[in-house]
Amino acid sequence: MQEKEALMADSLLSYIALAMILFSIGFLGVIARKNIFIVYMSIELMLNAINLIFIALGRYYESMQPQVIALIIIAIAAAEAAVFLSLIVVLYRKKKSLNSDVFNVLNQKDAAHE
Amino acid sequence: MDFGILSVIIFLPMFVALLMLILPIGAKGTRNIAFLTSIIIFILVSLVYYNFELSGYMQFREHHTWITTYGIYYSLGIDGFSLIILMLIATLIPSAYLWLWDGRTKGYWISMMLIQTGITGTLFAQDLILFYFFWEAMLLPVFMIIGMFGTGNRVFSTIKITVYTIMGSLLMLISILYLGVAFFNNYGFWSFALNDIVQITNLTRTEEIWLFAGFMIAFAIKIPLFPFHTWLLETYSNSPTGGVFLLSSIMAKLGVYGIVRFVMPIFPELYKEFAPFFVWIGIFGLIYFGIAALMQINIKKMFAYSSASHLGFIVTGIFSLNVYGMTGAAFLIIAHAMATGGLFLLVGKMEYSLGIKAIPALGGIAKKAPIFTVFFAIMLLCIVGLPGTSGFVSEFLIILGAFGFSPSAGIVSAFTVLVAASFMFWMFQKAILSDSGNDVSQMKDLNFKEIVGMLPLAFLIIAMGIYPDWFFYKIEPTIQHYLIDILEIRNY
Amino acid sequence: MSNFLLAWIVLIPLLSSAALGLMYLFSIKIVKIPNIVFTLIGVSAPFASFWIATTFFLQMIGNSEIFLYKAYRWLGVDGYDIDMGFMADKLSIFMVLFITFVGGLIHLYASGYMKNDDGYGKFFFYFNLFIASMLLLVLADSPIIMFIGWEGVGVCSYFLISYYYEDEKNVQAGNKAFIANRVGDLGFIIAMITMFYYAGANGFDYINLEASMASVPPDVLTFIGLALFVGAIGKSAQIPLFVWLPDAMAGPTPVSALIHAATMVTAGVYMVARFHFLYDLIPDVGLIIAYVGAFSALFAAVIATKQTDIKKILAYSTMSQLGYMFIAVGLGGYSVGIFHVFTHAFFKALLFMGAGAVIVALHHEQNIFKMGGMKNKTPLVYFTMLIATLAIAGIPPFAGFFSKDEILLTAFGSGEYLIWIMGVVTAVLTAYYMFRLLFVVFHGSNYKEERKLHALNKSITMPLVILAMGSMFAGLIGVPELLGGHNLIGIWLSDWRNSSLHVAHDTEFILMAVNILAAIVGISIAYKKFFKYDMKIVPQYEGMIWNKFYIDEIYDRFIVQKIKKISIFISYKVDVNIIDMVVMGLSRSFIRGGHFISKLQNANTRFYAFTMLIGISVISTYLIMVMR
Amino acid sequence: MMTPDFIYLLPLFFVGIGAISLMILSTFKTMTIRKGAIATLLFLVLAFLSNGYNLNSGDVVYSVYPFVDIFNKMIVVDTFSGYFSTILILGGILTILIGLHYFERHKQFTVEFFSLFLFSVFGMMLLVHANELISAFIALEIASISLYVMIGFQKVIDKRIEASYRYLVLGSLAGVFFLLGTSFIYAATQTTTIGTIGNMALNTVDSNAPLLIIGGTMILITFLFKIAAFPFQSWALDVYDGAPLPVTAFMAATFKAAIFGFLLRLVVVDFDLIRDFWDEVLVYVIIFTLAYGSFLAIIQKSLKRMLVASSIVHTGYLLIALVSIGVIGESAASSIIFYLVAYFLSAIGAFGLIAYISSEGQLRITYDDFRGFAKIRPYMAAMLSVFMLSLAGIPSTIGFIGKFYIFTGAIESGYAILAIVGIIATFISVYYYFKLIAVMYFYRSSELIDVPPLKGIAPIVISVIALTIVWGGVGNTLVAYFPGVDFLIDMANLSYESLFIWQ
Repeated sequence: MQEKEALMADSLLSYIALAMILFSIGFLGVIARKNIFIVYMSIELMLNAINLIFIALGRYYESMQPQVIALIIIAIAAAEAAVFLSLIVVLYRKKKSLNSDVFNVLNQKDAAHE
Repeated sequence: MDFGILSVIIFLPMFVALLMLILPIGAKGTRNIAFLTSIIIFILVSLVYYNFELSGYMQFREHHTWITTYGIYYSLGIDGFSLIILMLIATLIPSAYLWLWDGRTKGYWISMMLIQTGITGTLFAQDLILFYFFWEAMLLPVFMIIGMFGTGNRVFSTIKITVYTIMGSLLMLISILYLGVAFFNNYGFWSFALNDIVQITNLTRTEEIWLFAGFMIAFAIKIPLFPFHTWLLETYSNSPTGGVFLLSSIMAKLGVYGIVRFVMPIFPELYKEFAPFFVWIGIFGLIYFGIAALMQINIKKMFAYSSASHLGFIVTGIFSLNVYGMTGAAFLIIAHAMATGGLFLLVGKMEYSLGIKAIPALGGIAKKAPIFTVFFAIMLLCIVGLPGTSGFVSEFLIILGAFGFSPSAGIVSAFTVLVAASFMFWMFQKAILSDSGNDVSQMKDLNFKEIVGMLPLAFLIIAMGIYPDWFFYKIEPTIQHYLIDILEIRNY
Repeated sequence: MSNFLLAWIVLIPLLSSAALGLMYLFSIKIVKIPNIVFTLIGVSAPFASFWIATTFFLQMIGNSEIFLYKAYRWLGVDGYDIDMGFMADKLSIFMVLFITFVGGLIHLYASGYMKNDDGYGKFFFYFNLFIASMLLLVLADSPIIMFIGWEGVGVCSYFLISYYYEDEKNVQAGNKAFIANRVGDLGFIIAMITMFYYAGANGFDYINLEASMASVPPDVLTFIGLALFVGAIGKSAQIPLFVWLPDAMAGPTPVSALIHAATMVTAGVYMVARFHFLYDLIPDVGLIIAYVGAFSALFAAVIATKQTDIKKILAYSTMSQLGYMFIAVGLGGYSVGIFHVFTHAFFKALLFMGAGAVIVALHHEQNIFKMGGMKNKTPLVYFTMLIATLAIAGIPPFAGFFSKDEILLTAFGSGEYLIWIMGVVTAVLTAYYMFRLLFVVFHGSNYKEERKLHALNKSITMPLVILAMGSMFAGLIGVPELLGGHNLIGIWLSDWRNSSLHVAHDTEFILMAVNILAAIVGISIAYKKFFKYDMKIVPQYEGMIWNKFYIDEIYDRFIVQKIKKISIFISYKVDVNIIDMVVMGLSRSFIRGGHFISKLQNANTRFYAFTMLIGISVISTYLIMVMR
Repeated sequence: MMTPDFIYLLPLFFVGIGAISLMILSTFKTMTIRKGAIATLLFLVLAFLSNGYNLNSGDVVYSVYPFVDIFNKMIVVDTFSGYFSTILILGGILTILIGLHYFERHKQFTVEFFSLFLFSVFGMMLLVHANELISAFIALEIASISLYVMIGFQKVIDKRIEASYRYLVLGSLAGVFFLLGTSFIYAATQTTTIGTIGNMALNTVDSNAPLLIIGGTMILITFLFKIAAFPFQSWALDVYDGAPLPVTAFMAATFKAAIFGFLLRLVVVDFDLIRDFWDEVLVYVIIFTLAYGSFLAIIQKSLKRMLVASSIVHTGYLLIALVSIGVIGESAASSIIFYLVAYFLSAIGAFGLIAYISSEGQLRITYDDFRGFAKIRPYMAAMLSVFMLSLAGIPSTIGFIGKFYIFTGAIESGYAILAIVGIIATFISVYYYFKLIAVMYFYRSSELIDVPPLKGIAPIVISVIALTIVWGGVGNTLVAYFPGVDFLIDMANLSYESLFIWQ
């Protein structure tokens, strides 16, 4: 019994570690990558990392609640995805580019325009 | 609920002003109604003066809760010290209106009335938050009147004075809040009423010094005392006649009033402890500003410096911790307000009809406008502190007080007889008397209204010089009360 | 007892001046008022005061009564009252008498002298105001009330010197006079305040002060004495504050006669006499006063010998005579000093009025070397002037002789031989420059141009005659016992008499002889050089003396300019470049900070995310550190 | 008295239904902007009334979990939520009323916009009702996503799209942290329900405490981002500037209120032990937020950007109160609530008025465009001045009272230094607020003269707001039997008390 507990704790920790690695990768992606598609994917990656945590927790605590939460998160991610993709389309129409650095009309230097 | 006469005196001009703001009445109508209001207020104030009993304590109290949760009260009251300033305001403002009679827009008159409300409110408030409330509210119409009707680089100077003054008053606000909290911690319930605040006992010395500094800086900026005076020049030289009139003759005095009303009772120990510092700051300012005024070309800037110098002297008086100095200060507040106010009105007329403020560009006024010159001379002699004018009595008393404080201070402060004379007479010679060949044909002599407006000032200046005692007896009990009950100095 | 009349002595000129002022404004603004009205009111006022004063004088003869009248409580602070009080004792009533009398005569003179001036009413307004202030000064019963009059005469003199204010240098002269007086007043005020704290415990009027003066520590007494004397120096134009007096001659001649010869400048002497109870206790300060007086006397006399402007000469002689008076009062001979004030009032007023008459006759020419031969043209003026000159030179039996003799006697008697020598030298010089003036103006013959002389009317000549009488016989009230007279003035002012000097009779005779000799020497030198004086060209003087020892320049260079420099430094350097810089610099630094910060707002999503990352990591690191 | 649970949910219900039905209605061709606006207003007003009914009915302080068996305490309805719903619904109504003119003038707006608008209102209301982290996240996302779209609604304008994009990326990035925090908290306490978390946290083993703290902090970070506090503030300027003015007004005024509504609930109810760890962080956060906002605002030429930057400063003020909750719970919390009202009124007034002014063809962006504005439109200038004064916290406006409470609370709880920093920020703010007044009044008129005349509903609404602000400053229950300052404070206190009914 005790061993089981310990074993599960270890596995939980490794799951969480993996999740955190994914999470960091996602964050770094948001920061490092110019392509807005990849930015979007990085954010999805972070969300999924969290899903992983929840599911691992659900297994650990043997409760259903985290699974449900994970599902909800997936749903929300989908909603975000809709907005995100449509925005990407619009942005691409405007600038003919997916480089996020070109979208900077709002910087302070030439603020005061509408 | 009942509102006493003080509330009426405060809010009548404001209501009239708001009414004017809404009603479609032209400048002239507004002016007439404003003048009428000021006259009514003068009558009310004289009633107050008449019914004022000879005691040093607050009278005509009004005490209502305003914001119950935090113990903020709508609390009014006056004592002898506020009484004379009130009398002063009520006398000065109608005369000022008579002088500003022609060519002012509607906004000008409305601002003037609002300023009057702010001033009187500041004068009556017995609750710190209420005081702060009026103290700031007073600033807005001034901001407006200088910015809208000023001359020269008016916007800059307006922003400057506003930001500068608000900086001071925000420091005061912090101190006020701190006091309120201290009172809460001390007694378990909230109150910002002065009578409660003075009973705080749980402040450490360090805290007290900081709070004291907060208050003093706010008032020092308003007065202004030595290092905080740089807003003065632009503001005075750029603001319109009415604005500079009120600024110089009344609002600056309210800084002194604030010290006496709040700093003295709340921090009596520190007041006594730092008295030497402020006495010397005052004397230093007296001489510093006096010398600075010597070479001013712009006549308004010269007067700005000169009134700063006198206000330093007033501060010396109120910190001299004896009855002579304080009475003298109270007296000089009136004397200086009348003289400077009159001078600024006269200069304003000169500027209005000639369009110049530079002393070398003037001259030969005396030939064109003898009556103008006569009044000018009277005000000037009062500023110089010539015996027979109220200026001398006050200066003599303050010197007396300073001497009583410390002989060296007394002797140094006696130099006031030289300071003002040195530049005032030079200015009088250059700008008014000697004919330096400039074209002053546009200069008109005073018309009837202006003479009527100026007569009370001139009369009071001379009357207070010849028979000062008659003007003392209402205020003296208050001064005694300050010294004996608040500062607990019995053997001065 | 009709003490309240004392107030009226002051009140009458005051009211009349007020009336005159209002009437003047009325007449220039609305409708012209004929000069005769101003004349009647203006001239009658001093004589009315004179009449009232006479009644008091008569009451005082024989008894040493002091009349006090407290009009009202002028200032009552904290149970301590200062009254608007008037005191007539022998000294003050004596002063009042000759002030009102001489003043009245000068009013009369002025009514003729100024009759074509369009500021006629204004002139009499100032004149009456001056008389009122002077009387207040004299009759006051406490230093502070005295100070009111003291400043009143000062400001009147300012306005009268700058009477022709269109001309800038007149006003400058006025300013100079006022500022110099103010320097004196500074001393006065300081003295007054000190006295108030050390001796004012039970009342601030002279009687109480005198009573409590003994209790004051001696060094404080010295301080008070010196400070007071500074005031006297300012008023009476002694070294070093004399510079204003010569310039003050810019005013109309009656002003010079009344204010800067007869009355105001003697206020300093009066004050020292008034405070004799103080100065009796501090003889060393008295000695200083005497030395200052002696130096001023000599100094002024020296300068006067080279002046060419007739009024300037008289101004310097006034200063020199005032020096004599200070010698006397300094050495405790207050009565002697007052005696000289009295006689001096007559002959100096007379001299000025005569000079004025000449000036008027010659169409406002003031340089004596452009005059000449007035003897035949205006004989009356000549004779009156001659009398006055003899009087000032100290030829018996004219007024000046007795007073001056007594002064020198006092100096000698109290053992101050240096002062005495200086006095004698001054006497020589006085005789010299006065007769120089007389000879050049009246005997000299280089007034060539044959313009018609300006006629002199009665109101100008009559006062001349009366004053001439005065300067002839005024001295006789002070004939020393030695010459069989009995010194009336000395008896009258017995309280102010220096009882402590005893000089042997023969010494006294010798001294007298010396004085007369000195006068004669001076006159003979003047006669040698200037009688039948005839030179085609006006002499141009140079050198120290002509330039008044450069005192004005020194003051200007080392005081005025320095203060101006400081002022400019303060108002244009310190305020603008330091104090305001701090204020504005603060606000500017805020703006600069804003511009710096705004670089972070570069609208780069990745950069923003990066800042978030930094923020998060900082916070988490902090948390981990805390949880350790 | 007992009310059926359904009544409690009516406000939420009305708004949600309104959103959905508007989406359906928008398909009809006959539907014009005006009609859509009217419909929106209708639903909002219904919600407002029902909410008011909830507030007044029953006890002074109430708190219920409607349909416990369904929602399982995920949604709570108490005075607190009622109070905030009032603010939010009012914000919605005012935004619509003021922005109507703007929406009509600018072509790109369609009726769907109102549906999204209602959705965001719904999300915010849900947020203040939420009693459970995940539902709070859902609510947050509903509000945010609809806001993303609203911002980018005028897709022809570059800056709109960019703002929307930036907000989307950074917002979801922040949202992820919320989830991360939730997961940690769940790991620590096996629950996500507010109230239970606190109880669990008290009797959990120490090894779990760090998890709880980190999780809480992650959630806090999300909220710091949403209210644009210091390290996470950079987006605010761009997004608010890029958004259409009415949307900016809506975000600045109401969204901040909603966020604080939930944050307050979370912090007060649950995170007692976490707060101690935060306080020191928050102190620095506050100082930097105030400094950053002031520095940014002082140099702005564009009025809109200035207001946005200053909104960062106001966030700082609110955080001051949040810190002082630790010592003086009630007064600090109620001071937050009061200040939210004050800021809500001032901001929506200012933004709204500017939106109204620039709804015509020519836009007034920079200070200089407002030169001599008082000559052209004296009343508008006066109102704008009132808003500026209130934002600057000058006495006789509600803004002063709000600052007064915040600073008093700070001093009372021993954070005098924060009060001083706040005062300095206020002092700087005086400069950039008064600059507008100066520009409007002290200059001759500029060439931009076509301003919509004072017609339509918007000016009336704005003037009402202005009057409310002044009344809130001088309001005194003794002057008239009309809710004044005291009333607002009492409400704030009551709603605070209602948080503790179940604890």
